[in-house]
Amino acid sequence: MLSAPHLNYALLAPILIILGAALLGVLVEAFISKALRSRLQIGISLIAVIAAFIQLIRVRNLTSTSAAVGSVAIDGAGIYIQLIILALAFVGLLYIADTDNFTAQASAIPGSTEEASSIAAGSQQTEVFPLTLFAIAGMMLFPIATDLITLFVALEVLSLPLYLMSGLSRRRRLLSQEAALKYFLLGAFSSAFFLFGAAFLYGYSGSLSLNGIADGVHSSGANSVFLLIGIIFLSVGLLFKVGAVPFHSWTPDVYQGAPTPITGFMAACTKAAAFGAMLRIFYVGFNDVQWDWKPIISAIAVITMVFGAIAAIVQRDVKRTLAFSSITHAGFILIAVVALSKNGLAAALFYFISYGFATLGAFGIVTLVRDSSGEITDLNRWSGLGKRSPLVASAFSLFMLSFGGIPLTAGFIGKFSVFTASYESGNINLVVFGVLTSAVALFFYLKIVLMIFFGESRSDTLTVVIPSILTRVAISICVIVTILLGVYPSLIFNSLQTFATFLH
Amino acid sequence: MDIANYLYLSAALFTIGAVGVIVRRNAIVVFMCVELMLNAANLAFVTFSRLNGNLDGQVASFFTMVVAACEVVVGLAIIVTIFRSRRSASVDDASLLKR
Amino acid sequence: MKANNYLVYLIALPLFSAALLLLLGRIADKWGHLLATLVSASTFAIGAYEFFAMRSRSGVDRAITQHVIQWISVGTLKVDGALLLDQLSICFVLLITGVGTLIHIYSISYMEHDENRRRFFAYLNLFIAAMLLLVLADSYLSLYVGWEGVGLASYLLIGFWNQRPAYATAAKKAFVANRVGDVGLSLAIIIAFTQFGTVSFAGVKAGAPHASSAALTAIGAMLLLAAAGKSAQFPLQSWLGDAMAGPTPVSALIHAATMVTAGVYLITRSNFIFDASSTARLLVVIVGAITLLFGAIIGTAKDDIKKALAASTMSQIGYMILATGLGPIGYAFAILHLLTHGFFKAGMFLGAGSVMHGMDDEVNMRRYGGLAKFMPITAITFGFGYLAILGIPPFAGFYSKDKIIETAFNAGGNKGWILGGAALLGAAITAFYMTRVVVLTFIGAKRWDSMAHPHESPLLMWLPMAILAIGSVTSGFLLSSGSALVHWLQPIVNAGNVEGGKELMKPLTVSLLALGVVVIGAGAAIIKYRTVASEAPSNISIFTKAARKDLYQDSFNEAVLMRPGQGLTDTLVKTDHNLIDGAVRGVGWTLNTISSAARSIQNGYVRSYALIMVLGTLALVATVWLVTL
Amino acid sequence: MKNILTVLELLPLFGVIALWLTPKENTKLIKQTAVAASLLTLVESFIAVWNFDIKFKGFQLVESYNWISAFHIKYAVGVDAISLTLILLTTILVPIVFIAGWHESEDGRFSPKTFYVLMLVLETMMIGVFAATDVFLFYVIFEAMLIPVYFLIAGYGRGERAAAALKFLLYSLFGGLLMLAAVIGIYIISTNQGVGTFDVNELSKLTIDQSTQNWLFLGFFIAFAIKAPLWPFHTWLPGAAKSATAGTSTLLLGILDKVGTYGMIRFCLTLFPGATKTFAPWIITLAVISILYGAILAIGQKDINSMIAFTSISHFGFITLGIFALTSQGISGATFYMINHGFSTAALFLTAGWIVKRRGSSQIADLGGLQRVVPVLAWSFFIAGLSALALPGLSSFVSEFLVLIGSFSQYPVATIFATTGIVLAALYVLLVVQRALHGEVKSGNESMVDLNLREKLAIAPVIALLVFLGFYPKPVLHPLNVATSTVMSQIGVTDPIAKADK
Repeated sequence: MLSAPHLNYALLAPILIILGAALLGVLVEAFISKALRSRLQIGISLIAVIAAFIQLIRVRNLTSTSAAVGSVAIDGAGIYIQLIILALAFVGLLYIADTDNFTAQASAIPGSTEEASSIAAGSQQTEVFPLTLFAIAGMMLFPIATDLITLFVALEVLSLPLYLMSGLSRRRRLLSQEAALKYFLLGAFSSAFFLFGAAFLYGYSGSLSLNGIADGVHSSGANSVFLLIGIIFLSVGLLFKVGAVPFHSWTPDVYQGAPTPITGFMAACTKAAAFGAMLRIFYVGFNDVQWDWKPIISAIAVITMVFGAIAAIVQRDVKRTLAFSSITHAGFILIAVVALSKNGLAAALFYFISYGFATLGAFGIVTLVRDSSGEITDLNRWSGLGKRSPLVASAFSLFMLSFGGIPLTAGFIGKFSVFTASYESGNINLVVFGVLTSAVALFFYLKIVLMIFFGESRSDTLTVVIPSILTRVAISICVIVTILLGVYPSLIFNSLQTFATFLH
Repeated sequence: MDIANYLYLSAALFTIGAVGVIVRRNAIVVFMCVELMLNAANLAFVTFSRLNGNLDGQVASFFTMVVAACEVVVGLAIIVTIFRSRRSASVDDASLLKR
Repeated sequence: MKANNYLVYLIALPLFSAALLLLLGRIADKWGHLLATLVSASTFAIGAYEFFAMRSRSGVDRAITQHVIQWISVGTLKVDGALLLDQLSICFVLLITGVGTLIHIYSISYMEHDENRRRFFAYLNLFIAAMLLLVLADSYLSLYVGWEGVGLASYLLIGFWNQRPAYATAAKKAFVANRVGDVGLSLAIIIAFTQFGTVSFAGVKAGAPHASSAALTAIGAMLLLAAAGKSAQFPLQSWLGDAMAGPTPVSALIHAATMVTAGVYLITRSNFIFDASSTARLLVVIVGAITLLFGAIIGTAKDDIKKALAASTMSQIGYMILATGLGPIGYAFAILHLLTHGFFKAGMFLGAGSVMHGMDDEVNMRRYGGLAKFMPITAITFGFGYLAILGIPPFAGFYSKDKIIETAFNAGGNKGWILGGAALLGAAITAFYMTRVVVLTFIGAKRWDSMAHPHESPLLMWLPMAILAIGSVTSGFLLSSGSALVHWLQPIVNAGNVEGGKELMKPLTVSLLALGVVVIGAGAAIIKYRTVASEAPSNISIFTKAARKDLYQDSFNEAVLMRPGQGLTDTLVKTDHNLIDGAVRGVGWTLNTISSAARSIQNGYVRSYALIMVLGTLALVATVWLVTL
Repeated sequence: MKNILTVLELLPLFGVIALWLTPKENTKLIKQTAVAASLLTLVESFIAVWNFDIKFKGFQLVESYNWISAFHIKYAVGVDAISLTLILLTTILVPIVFIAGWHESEDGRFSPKTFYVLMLVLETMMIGVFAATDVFLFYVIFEAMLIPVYFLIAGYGRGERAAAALKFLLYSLFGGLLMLAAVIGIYIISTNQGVGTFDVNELSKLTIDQSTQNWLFLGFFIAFAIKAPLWPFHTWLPGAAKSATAGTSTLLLGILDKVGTYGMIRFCLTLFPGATKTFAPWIITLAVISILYGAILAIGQKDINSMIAFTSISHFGFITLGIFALTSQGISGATFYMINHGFSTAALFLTAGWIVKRRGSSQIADLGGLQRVVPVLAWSFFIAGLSALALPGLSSFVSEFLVLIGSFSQYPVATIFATTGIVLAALYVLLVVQRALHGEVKSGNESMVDLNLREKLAIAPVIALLVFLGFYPKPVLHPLNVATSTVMSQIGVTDPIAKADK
């Protein structure tokens, strides 16, 4: 008699909790009154994330096994990435909880009476919460998926909500909608590449699972052209998600147009999820053909770092600058991918944390700097912010310094560990490029710091709003993490010693 | 008929889709081109399924169809919103975010 | 050698006094000069005591040392702060403290009306301390400390009235020219260390016989450079004339009697180097001969009494340097001339100061005339000095200068003729310009206007002049009778008791010859300057013009060193800004430009983004295709 | 007493906490707190000296704790004579800077409190950077200490301060990044040889092939050459010195830049002896160029602070010359030079700072005749200048001469060129002395007031030390000799023997 497959629900529970909460959120949106809705949604989301986090902690020692009939791998790195994503998502949710950033009614035409009346009525739609939870679920699934179908599904589950969320901004809605459109079209375009690549990998190895592909590499005779096309096209899909050059074009536009809390959430969590999946695919699936893909990924790493750093120099919009900064960091993480070692994996994981929290912190501060028409993202108008609000300026500078990799911030340790891993694997050239790029990147990070503290303040309309408690907590968390991990990174590294492994 | 021809067809479809994305202005058409690319991948899956003698590829193509349907839902929502705002479905009009 | 615990006080007392006077400030204004003079006198007392004690000892026991501190000790380099008082240094100690004390006394009165008299005395004491350190040092490096110390004191004193820009410039010029010489001294010490592993006189002396001649020549040449800087010898002579910007007692003490003779001391002290290198000796005589003529020629055209005397000093030191280059026998004569010169030149400078004091600080001799009547003591003491420098027997210069001329002739061959001739010619010119000074100043018609009230200087000023005048008369005889000084210095220089070269002429012949040219020179001056205009004539020969312009020494320095130097500085300042910093800024500019270009790729059209992605993918495919081909 | 060095590092930080509790408005109390903290640190540094065994070769007062065990990184501190003297220089100069620049903190962009917080944080880092015996720890502090300096320059300076500060920071960070690559490199090598450590002692025992040595050496060296700064990496310095306050400049040139030359000895020499010998002739060339170039540009400066900066470039040339001569006189001289240069630059910057503050202009042309108006200030500046031109009797002479005497046997031609630098030194000092102190009193200077008691108290110990060490350098020089001989035996070089020796 056929038995039902053993799915190992305990191990899948974190994802299921999030998905369940998302569905609950949909119901809340449909049935609960306006007054309660918002708070309830926040509560559900935060509790779900915390619960998922706890569940992950509980099962952390059951690692190195697979679940859902081998579709996902529950291994050290998988658990760790999921924990990172949840932690980052938690902070992201704290920003998103400030619903003032989101349009009251997404379907209303910008500037219409309909929109005005819904704002006046205080009727705030809160679909952003279930969407976020769906995205989180997709992000959690993406890096642990071990077969191409699951990967593709996870990719779409994480992407589709993000497309929508990008269009939800309350102010400058045209830009926001445009961002959503661009993100969606290009995202779908890249998905097609991903899928096409997946098809060829399947064609090459006859298997959809990463292990199967790895095995296929061993058995000679298969058509290696399929393999190469598969790797390239699959990589394009992944590189698009992480924002690597030349598949980065969407990043600045979407980062700028999307509501800032979403941008922060997206920048931090998507990067971790997409790189997590990429690490798994390359470490597990393509490990034995590394000589075929290492050169091109190395080249892309270099181009990405350099392009991101250089292009950021003349940017005048803070969100676009941060977008290019995220591109640069994608390049740095790619160095860790190319290292293809346990230390490389550990370095990448650490980097997710250091980069993620600094990014969330930076975007969090962007939400605070406003004038009457909303956020000010023109860097020129940030000039002299330090005088107006030293605390906010200091925090923002801290994040910039962390991005720049100044010692005693987490960003430095991240860079150090990435370079160390890369050097260890013999990719000394990448280290040199990384180091030189860091110098260029410092140029614009420090220019921002300079402008904030020592520029003359030009606009009188600029105000730094008093942040809500949740936002305050969120930024504080980012500050603390950035400093703490800069001073005592062993907090993370000690655990990475045991966790930075993939199940083969 | 040589099974490779299916792959050539798949590649051709994929290329046509990609070119379409690049050259067409109407957002709906662009989106349709993307769908064409997804279907090209589907064709490849099915072909390889045949080639490899297992059904995994066919299963994958079903998943793809479902996902594509979801994409349509989200995509059309976005395109319609932007059409309502701008009275235009041209992707070139949506180019405020730049530089 | 015997140890002694008192030597250090020779240096410590004036140093302490100088520091005290400077630190206390105005509080010490009332008694500062007295303290300084007292200290100076007490150093003379110590010096005199040590001199007699030394005389009472004999042989190697005469030299005494004191180990004060362990100064520098790194690796094999060990330099102790130790003092050495031997027959050579005691001469200098007595000269420095003796003349120094007299000049302190003189200055009490001379500087009476200067509000910064205390500071002046502090500087004088500082000078005494540094100069004593210079001559008491037992190693080149310790000597160097004194060497630069006197340079500092000289700088401070030349620039004493530094509110006048020209004086400040003169001070700076002196210091910088001295520093050029110091490069020589530094290098000499450094080479000596690499050769001998030590920088003490004793150590270098012991090692000298084993060193290569190239090394010895190098050390000798560098020492000569040092001497040239400090002693205003060619080619570093140009600062001395300007140094007359300092108060006149300073010119007497530092720029006539003591500091400027330090070069002679250095070469004499390093006799073991020069004895071993004929090339170095040759360089020395060349420099000496050129300078003695150079100075003399300049002296003929100077209207400023102090500058005329300064030129004379330069010339006389040229004689000394010449003597030191004439082999073992010459050193003692150099020192002999140095000592007698110390008396008569200091005396004459003080006389010049006295004249200026009486003439409202007028220095132009063309505005003097007939002053003997108004300041007889000054005229007489100056006259003694005058006779001494001319070498009229039995005045001091006769004993010392003739010896040098004689030894120069005896150098042998063409060298002897040339050097002897130069020395003799120098003597003639000396007679000419010194007579000119005396005639213009003390004799003839008065050329000063009615505003001036020439008068004799007070006791405190004429007393030192008188004492120095006595020295001008007697010192030559005393020091050379029975070759007293030569024997006294025997253990230090010319220990082998080397005789001079073959006598070219009998000493008497040389003396008569010298006397003859002196008479000619003096006579020419008397005839020419019987009457003189109070303004310098402008229709003058090219030679006079050259002499007035110091033989174009400053123009030369300006054209060859200063202007190219300024040009270099300006160029480098520009280069630094445009090229080196420009390169850095260029990097920034390039990044900005590339960045702007990168920015334009981001054109906002979704379709072009898609195109970039497709192109990127194609590039990847192409790359892989090429790589795996 | 245990943990002397850690306590020493923490004391200024306690001062920071104390400042934090002090009300922002009570400027006087803030200043007193800061001075008290720095004096306490000074006392503790004397305790460190008291517990230091001069004869012991190697690091003393060592402490070591695991920090980032994944990379074998330790918090490891310890001192030898070289680092201890530099720490002492730090602890002495910081209170002097506080006392000398009593009002420096008041007209900045930030509050006085922030000024002292930054200064004390900087002091902690300066002590830490010299005490670190773990290369990673050194690197972290080396980079992190730039941040407080950046804010000190840009927040409290004059003129183009923000741009100058940014330039300073970018230059230094760029060098630091190259060094980071080298730090990682040597760590990987140690891992490959089975040690896996950042401990400088352990690392010096590695065997590294020549070409790797060369690359790693360059990584370290360029960072230090920028810091030091050596020609042609110097262009950040004049701007920074021109813009920073006197106190900041003092610490920047007096101590911070010493990290560069200190690093050359501690890391370049001991970790890569082979590469050191390969590159020494080139570095000597750069050093000599620096000496002459710095001196000539100092002559050409119109701004008093940038003039001092260029003199420092010249002096750093001497220090580098001494280090890479690889003789005991050279290295001892260079290390001693670092101390002396610290004090003499401090004296120059502080006195120049007073002059500039009183006159309201740093253009040399605006000064003139100061000796008549403010004699004590003028004298202090003059003595500082004499120290800069290495007048015998002042400590800088001893070190400069040691450097020259130590280099000649190895690089005679270079040394001769370097020696001519002493003429240029006389020129640049005396030119500015003449223009600023001598001559008629220029208009605008008549009403300047002379030093008050506080300022006299600040400058007196510096001048006293310059004179004292000039005549009796042994207390510093002797311990340095021990450290130098240790360094030399680590590199495996010995002093040349005198040629004429039998």
